[in-house]
Amino acid sequence: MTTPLYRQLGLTDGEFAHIPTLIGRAPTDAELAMFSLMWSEHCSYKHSRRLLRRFPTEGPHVLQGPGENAGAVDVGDGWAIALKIESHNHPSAVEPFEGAATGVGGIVRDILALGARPIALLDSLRFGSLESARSRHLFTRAVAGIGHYGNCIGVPTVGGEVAFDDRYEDSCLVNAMCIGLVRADGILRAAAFGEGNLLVLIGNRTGRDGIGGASILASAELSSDDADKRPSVQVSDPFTERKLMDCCLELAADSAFLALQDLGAAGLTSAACEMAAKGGVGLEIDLDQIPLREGGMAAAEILVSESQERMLGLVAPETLDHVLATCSRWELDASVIGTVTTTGNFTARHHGAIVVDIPASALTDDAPAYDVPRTPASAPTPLELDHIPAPDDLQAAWAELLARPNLASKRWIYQQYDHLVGANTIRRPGGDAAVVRIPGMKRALAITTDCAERHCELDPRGGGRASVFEAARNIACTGALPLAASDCLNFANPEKASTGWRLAEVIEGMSEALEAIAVPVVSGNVSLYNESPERAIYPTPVVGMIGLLDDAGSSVGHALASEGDLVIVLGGGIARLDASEWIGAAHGAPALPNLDGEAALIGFMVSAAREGLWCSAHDISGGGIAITLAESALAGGIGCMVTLPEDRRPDEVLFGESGERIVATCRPTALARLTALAGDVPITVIGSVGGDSVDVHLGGATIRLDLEIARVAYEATLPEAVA
Amino acid sequence: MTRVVVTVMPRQGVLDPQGQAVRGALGRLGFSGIHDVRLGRRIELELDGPDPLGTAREMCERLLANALIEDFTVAIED
Amino acid sequence: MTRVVVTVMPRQGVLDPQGQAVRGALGRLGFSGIHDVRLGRRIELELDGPDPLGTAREMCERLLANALIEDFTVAIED
Amino acid sequence: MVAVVRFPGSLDHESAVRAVRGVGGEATYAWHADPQLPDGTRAVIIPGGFSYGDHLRPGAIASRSPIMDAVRRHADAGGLVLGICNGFQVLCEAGLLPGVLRTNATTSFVCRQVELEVLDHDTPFTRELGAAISVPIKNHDGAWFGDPHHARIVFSYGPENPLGSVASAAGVASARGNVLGLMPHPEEAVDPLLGSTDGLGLFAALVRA
Ligand SMILES: Nc1ncnc2c1ncn2[C@@H]1O[C@H](COP(=O)(O)OP(=O)(O)O)[C@@H](O)[C@H]1O
Ligand SMILES: [Mg+2]
Repeated sequence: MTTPLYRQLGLTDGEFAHIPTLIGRAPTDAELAMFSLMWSEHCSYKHSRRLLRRFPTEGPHVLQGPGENAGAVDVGDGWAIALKIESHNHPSAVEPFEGAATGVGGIVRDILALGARPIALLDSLRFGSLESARSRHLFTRAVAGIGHYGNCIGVPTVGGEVAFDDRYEDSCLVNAMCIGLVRADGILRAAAFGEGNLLVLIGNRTGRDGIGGASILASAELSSDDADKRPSVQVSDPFTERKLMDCCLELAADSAFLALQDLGAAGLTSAACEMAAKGGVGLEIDLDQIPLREGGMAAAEILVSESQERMLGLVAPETLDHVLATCSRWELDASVIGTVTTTGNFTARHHGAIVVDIPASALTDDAPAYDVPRTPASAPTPLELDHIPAPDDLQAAWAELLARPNLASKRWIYQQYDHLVGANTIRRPGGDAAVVRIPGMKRALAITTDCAERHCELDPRGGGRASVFEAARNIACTGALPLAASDCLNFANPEKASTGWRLAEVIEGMSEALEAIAVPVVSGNVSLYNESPERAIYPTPVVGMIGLLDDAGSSVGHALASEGDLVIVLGGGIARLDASEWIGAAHGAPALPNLDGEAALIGFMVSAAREGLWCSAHDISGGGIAITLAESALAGGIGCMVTLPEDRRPDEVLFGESGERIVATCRPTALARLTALAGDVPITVIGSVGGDSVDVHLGGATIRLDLEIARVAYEATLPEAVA
Repeated sequence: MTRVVVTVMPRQGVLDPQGQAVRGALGRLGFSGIHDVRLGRRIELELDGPDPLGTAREMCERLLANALIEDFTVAIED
Repeated sequence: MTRVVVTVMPRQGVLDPQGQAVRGALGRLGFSGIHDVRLGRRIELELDGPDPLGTAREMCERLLANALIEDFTVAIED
Repeated sequence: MVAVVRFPGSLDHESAVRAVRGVGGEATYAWHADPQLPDGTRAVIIPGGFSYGDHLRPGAIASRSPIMDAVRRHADAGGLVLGICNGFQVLCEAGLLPGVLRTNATTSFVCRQVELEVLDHDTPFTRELGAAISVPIKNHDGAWFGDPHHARIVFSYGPENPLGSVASAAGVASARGNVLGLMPHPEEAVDPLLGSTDGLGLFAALVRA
């Protein structure tokens, strides 16, 4: 017996049975295709929707919380910042260059949909070990694709992160984040309204592009000799995207759009249904008006095509001529494809016949939602250091650690990204958070993405907290006050009870941390089922965060500055090797991040920065204090001498992680004021800046990292690994 | 030594932004009657060995063409 | 409607870094006996009009090829 | 008045305008489809970006647009024309500057700060510049290829030749010196916040011309 079409499309028996109760009859094929995509995990968040309600989403400066194409926060003087992070994992695994490139294109259009001008991009990447040829291919091509798209549309890619681990060998992660600038009173929403208003489709023509649902649909419907009708991989067209940006922003500035929506997953179906459902109106669409790239496309194909570089604008009839003329000046196709009705139904005509006529809300609001099964994993076992040999040559271990792909310089990546276009990048990639001046303002934003995936694997609640705090510390190290977050929850199959539990726990931990530092989540994305029969990814909740600096000129960098500056460790974190880079795998029982301690550390960092007391700051993360000191010294081209306490095993002291610690430097004259400001935050002077090596005195011995040798170890890894 | 010519073209149905851009430019230069422009690559290889065509085909499969979005042909040039 | 194939290749004597990069990559994939790799463009035009070859040649001169570094040929595809 | 030409896919036009205004000059945009430069244009900047997506060859499609006829007339009359990055590519493709920009020897996009040697201070653009300036490069096709003996090479990369240009050239002027193209971005080196102000002199000269 052949599997029924609805199951091949991913609908369960129960979901399929529910459709007639919503629309009063059996669905047509086109309608079934629409239901299957709109009720997919990707569009409906059916396994995560209930859990996501836990996130704190409110704050005095939130102008747009989750639910629109992107979130937005007030940054003063009438301006707002839009932000959103999103995954393009599966398409990137199929075709890394185009998959990653179109991922960038998609997130940029989400920001554009608010009427915001994209001003910065970041990328968060996970691949299998660089020893695997497949992972090298995915990594190098994904980086090339991200660079190609971002460079060509003129939005600087100012930061990101990458990690390599066998757990991502079968399911790589490609997440992209975009930040945009918009007038606070000019934020566009996606809700359609006003009977007779027109839907205008702008941008690329519609072809048989699609990877997810659309291809299943086609393979179910097409015989093998119809190969040329198979959906094709989406090919990126950044040139058209740039024109789309210029054109839509010009029209938004003219108040020509009543609403704006990008076409992403599930294409027109999703875009139009969401506009209708949000506005509580109906839409009547004429598929014959959609410019097609190929002949003979079926109604269902047009409805779910995922052709890129398309936007859907809602326009009043009297503004139409202006909109069409502007599109034509930008050499972009634009067509009126439908009108707003009062029926509440999504109606589509094709060749004169009605092929779809269903309540728009049936596809959106009535989508299923499930509780994930939750079975706690057993508690992690602490590392038994007695069974882990200590390195006998700490100096060699230090250099080796610095050269590991997860810790080595990421210059090979960001040198392929235009991180300067727009002339607003104040702190370039290579430090903690990037700092970007808000165009036209005295203020600047600090931006970062971070995730503590090994910690999440061992203790999801603690790892959720750690991911948020790592992002917040990176922001705070620049002197910026953490302001808002977006998140991308990359997980394995949530229908497995251990994954469901991890998802819930991570969200709980992230929420606790976000509440502790009063940072709301204003947007996000979920990517589930990142597993193969052989392996599942670590829980990877990537946190994208922005922070605000009142004075763009006051940001703090991570480079050691001048001879004689004091080197200080701030915060109460205790170095531990559990889940560390030094151990190199998810082993041990990392400490639960302390909510009050982290919040106090971040608060202290920022308030001292406001008084201009820091010469540099860099948080302690992967590789421990040894790597933090090495990076700051390399960036500054000057060394330091420090003495570390002998209270633990030397490799723990040097390479231990844990969060809640920052290495900062200050002028000796600032120390008294810092001590007064620190309150409950422990601060310890450990040494001073100077020399051309990093010298660590530990238990009577001196461990030395020569900067010139370190630089070679640090810079050579990635170029050599991919050569 | 054999000279093998490889041509790699975007597959039918796959977006060809380059071809579209060139087509637009030719139109603006005043050329008319252009139905379609498709842009691809031509790779000329000089190869030693017993089976140059087979080698070139394998090169296409492993590096020169991206089977998901491109079609290729190989031919011996005389 | 006539289908004209334009090929544009780097001129002899002009360094072809992309070709060299491809050659290096092929070598790293284990292919041997590669004497030379040259990378160029293939442009397929579908044209109306009385003199498609002449038109294509003019298109090359005015846009499709840069005479400083590239040679072109035009041919009718059957 | 400095006219900054805008093509579909231009990216650095706003930075160019900001750089001109930053040294007290006036700037306006010129649209690629217009046959004339704006009234009162004294100097033209063709900014960086990916005009027409860099399809076919970088700068090739833009160099054939209507505004370029006006730019050519402006240059022939001795007016100043500055092409930055993609603008340099456009000027070479238009035949206003010798040579052509080819794919970087790295065959990748390269974004980094570089040191430039100023080899020719005798152009209207370079009189106020020091012997060496620090500016960013960010391009994929920035290797100048041409005859170094018959070209006026104005800027060269310091000891290294990061993109593989002939004669390590980073910028080239016309024989008369009134048309200049360079791959690096002086308009992104006009603000201490962004790390360098070495590009200011170039815009100051342009505005005073
Ligand atoms: N994929 C990437 N794209 C762009 N920049 C990156 C990428 N990976 C790392 N970087 C940059 O390299 C620097 C170091 O990254 P990382 O080690 O993740 O920093 P941290 O530990 O402070 O989060 C940061 O400035 C980051 O923005
Ligand atoms: Mg950091």
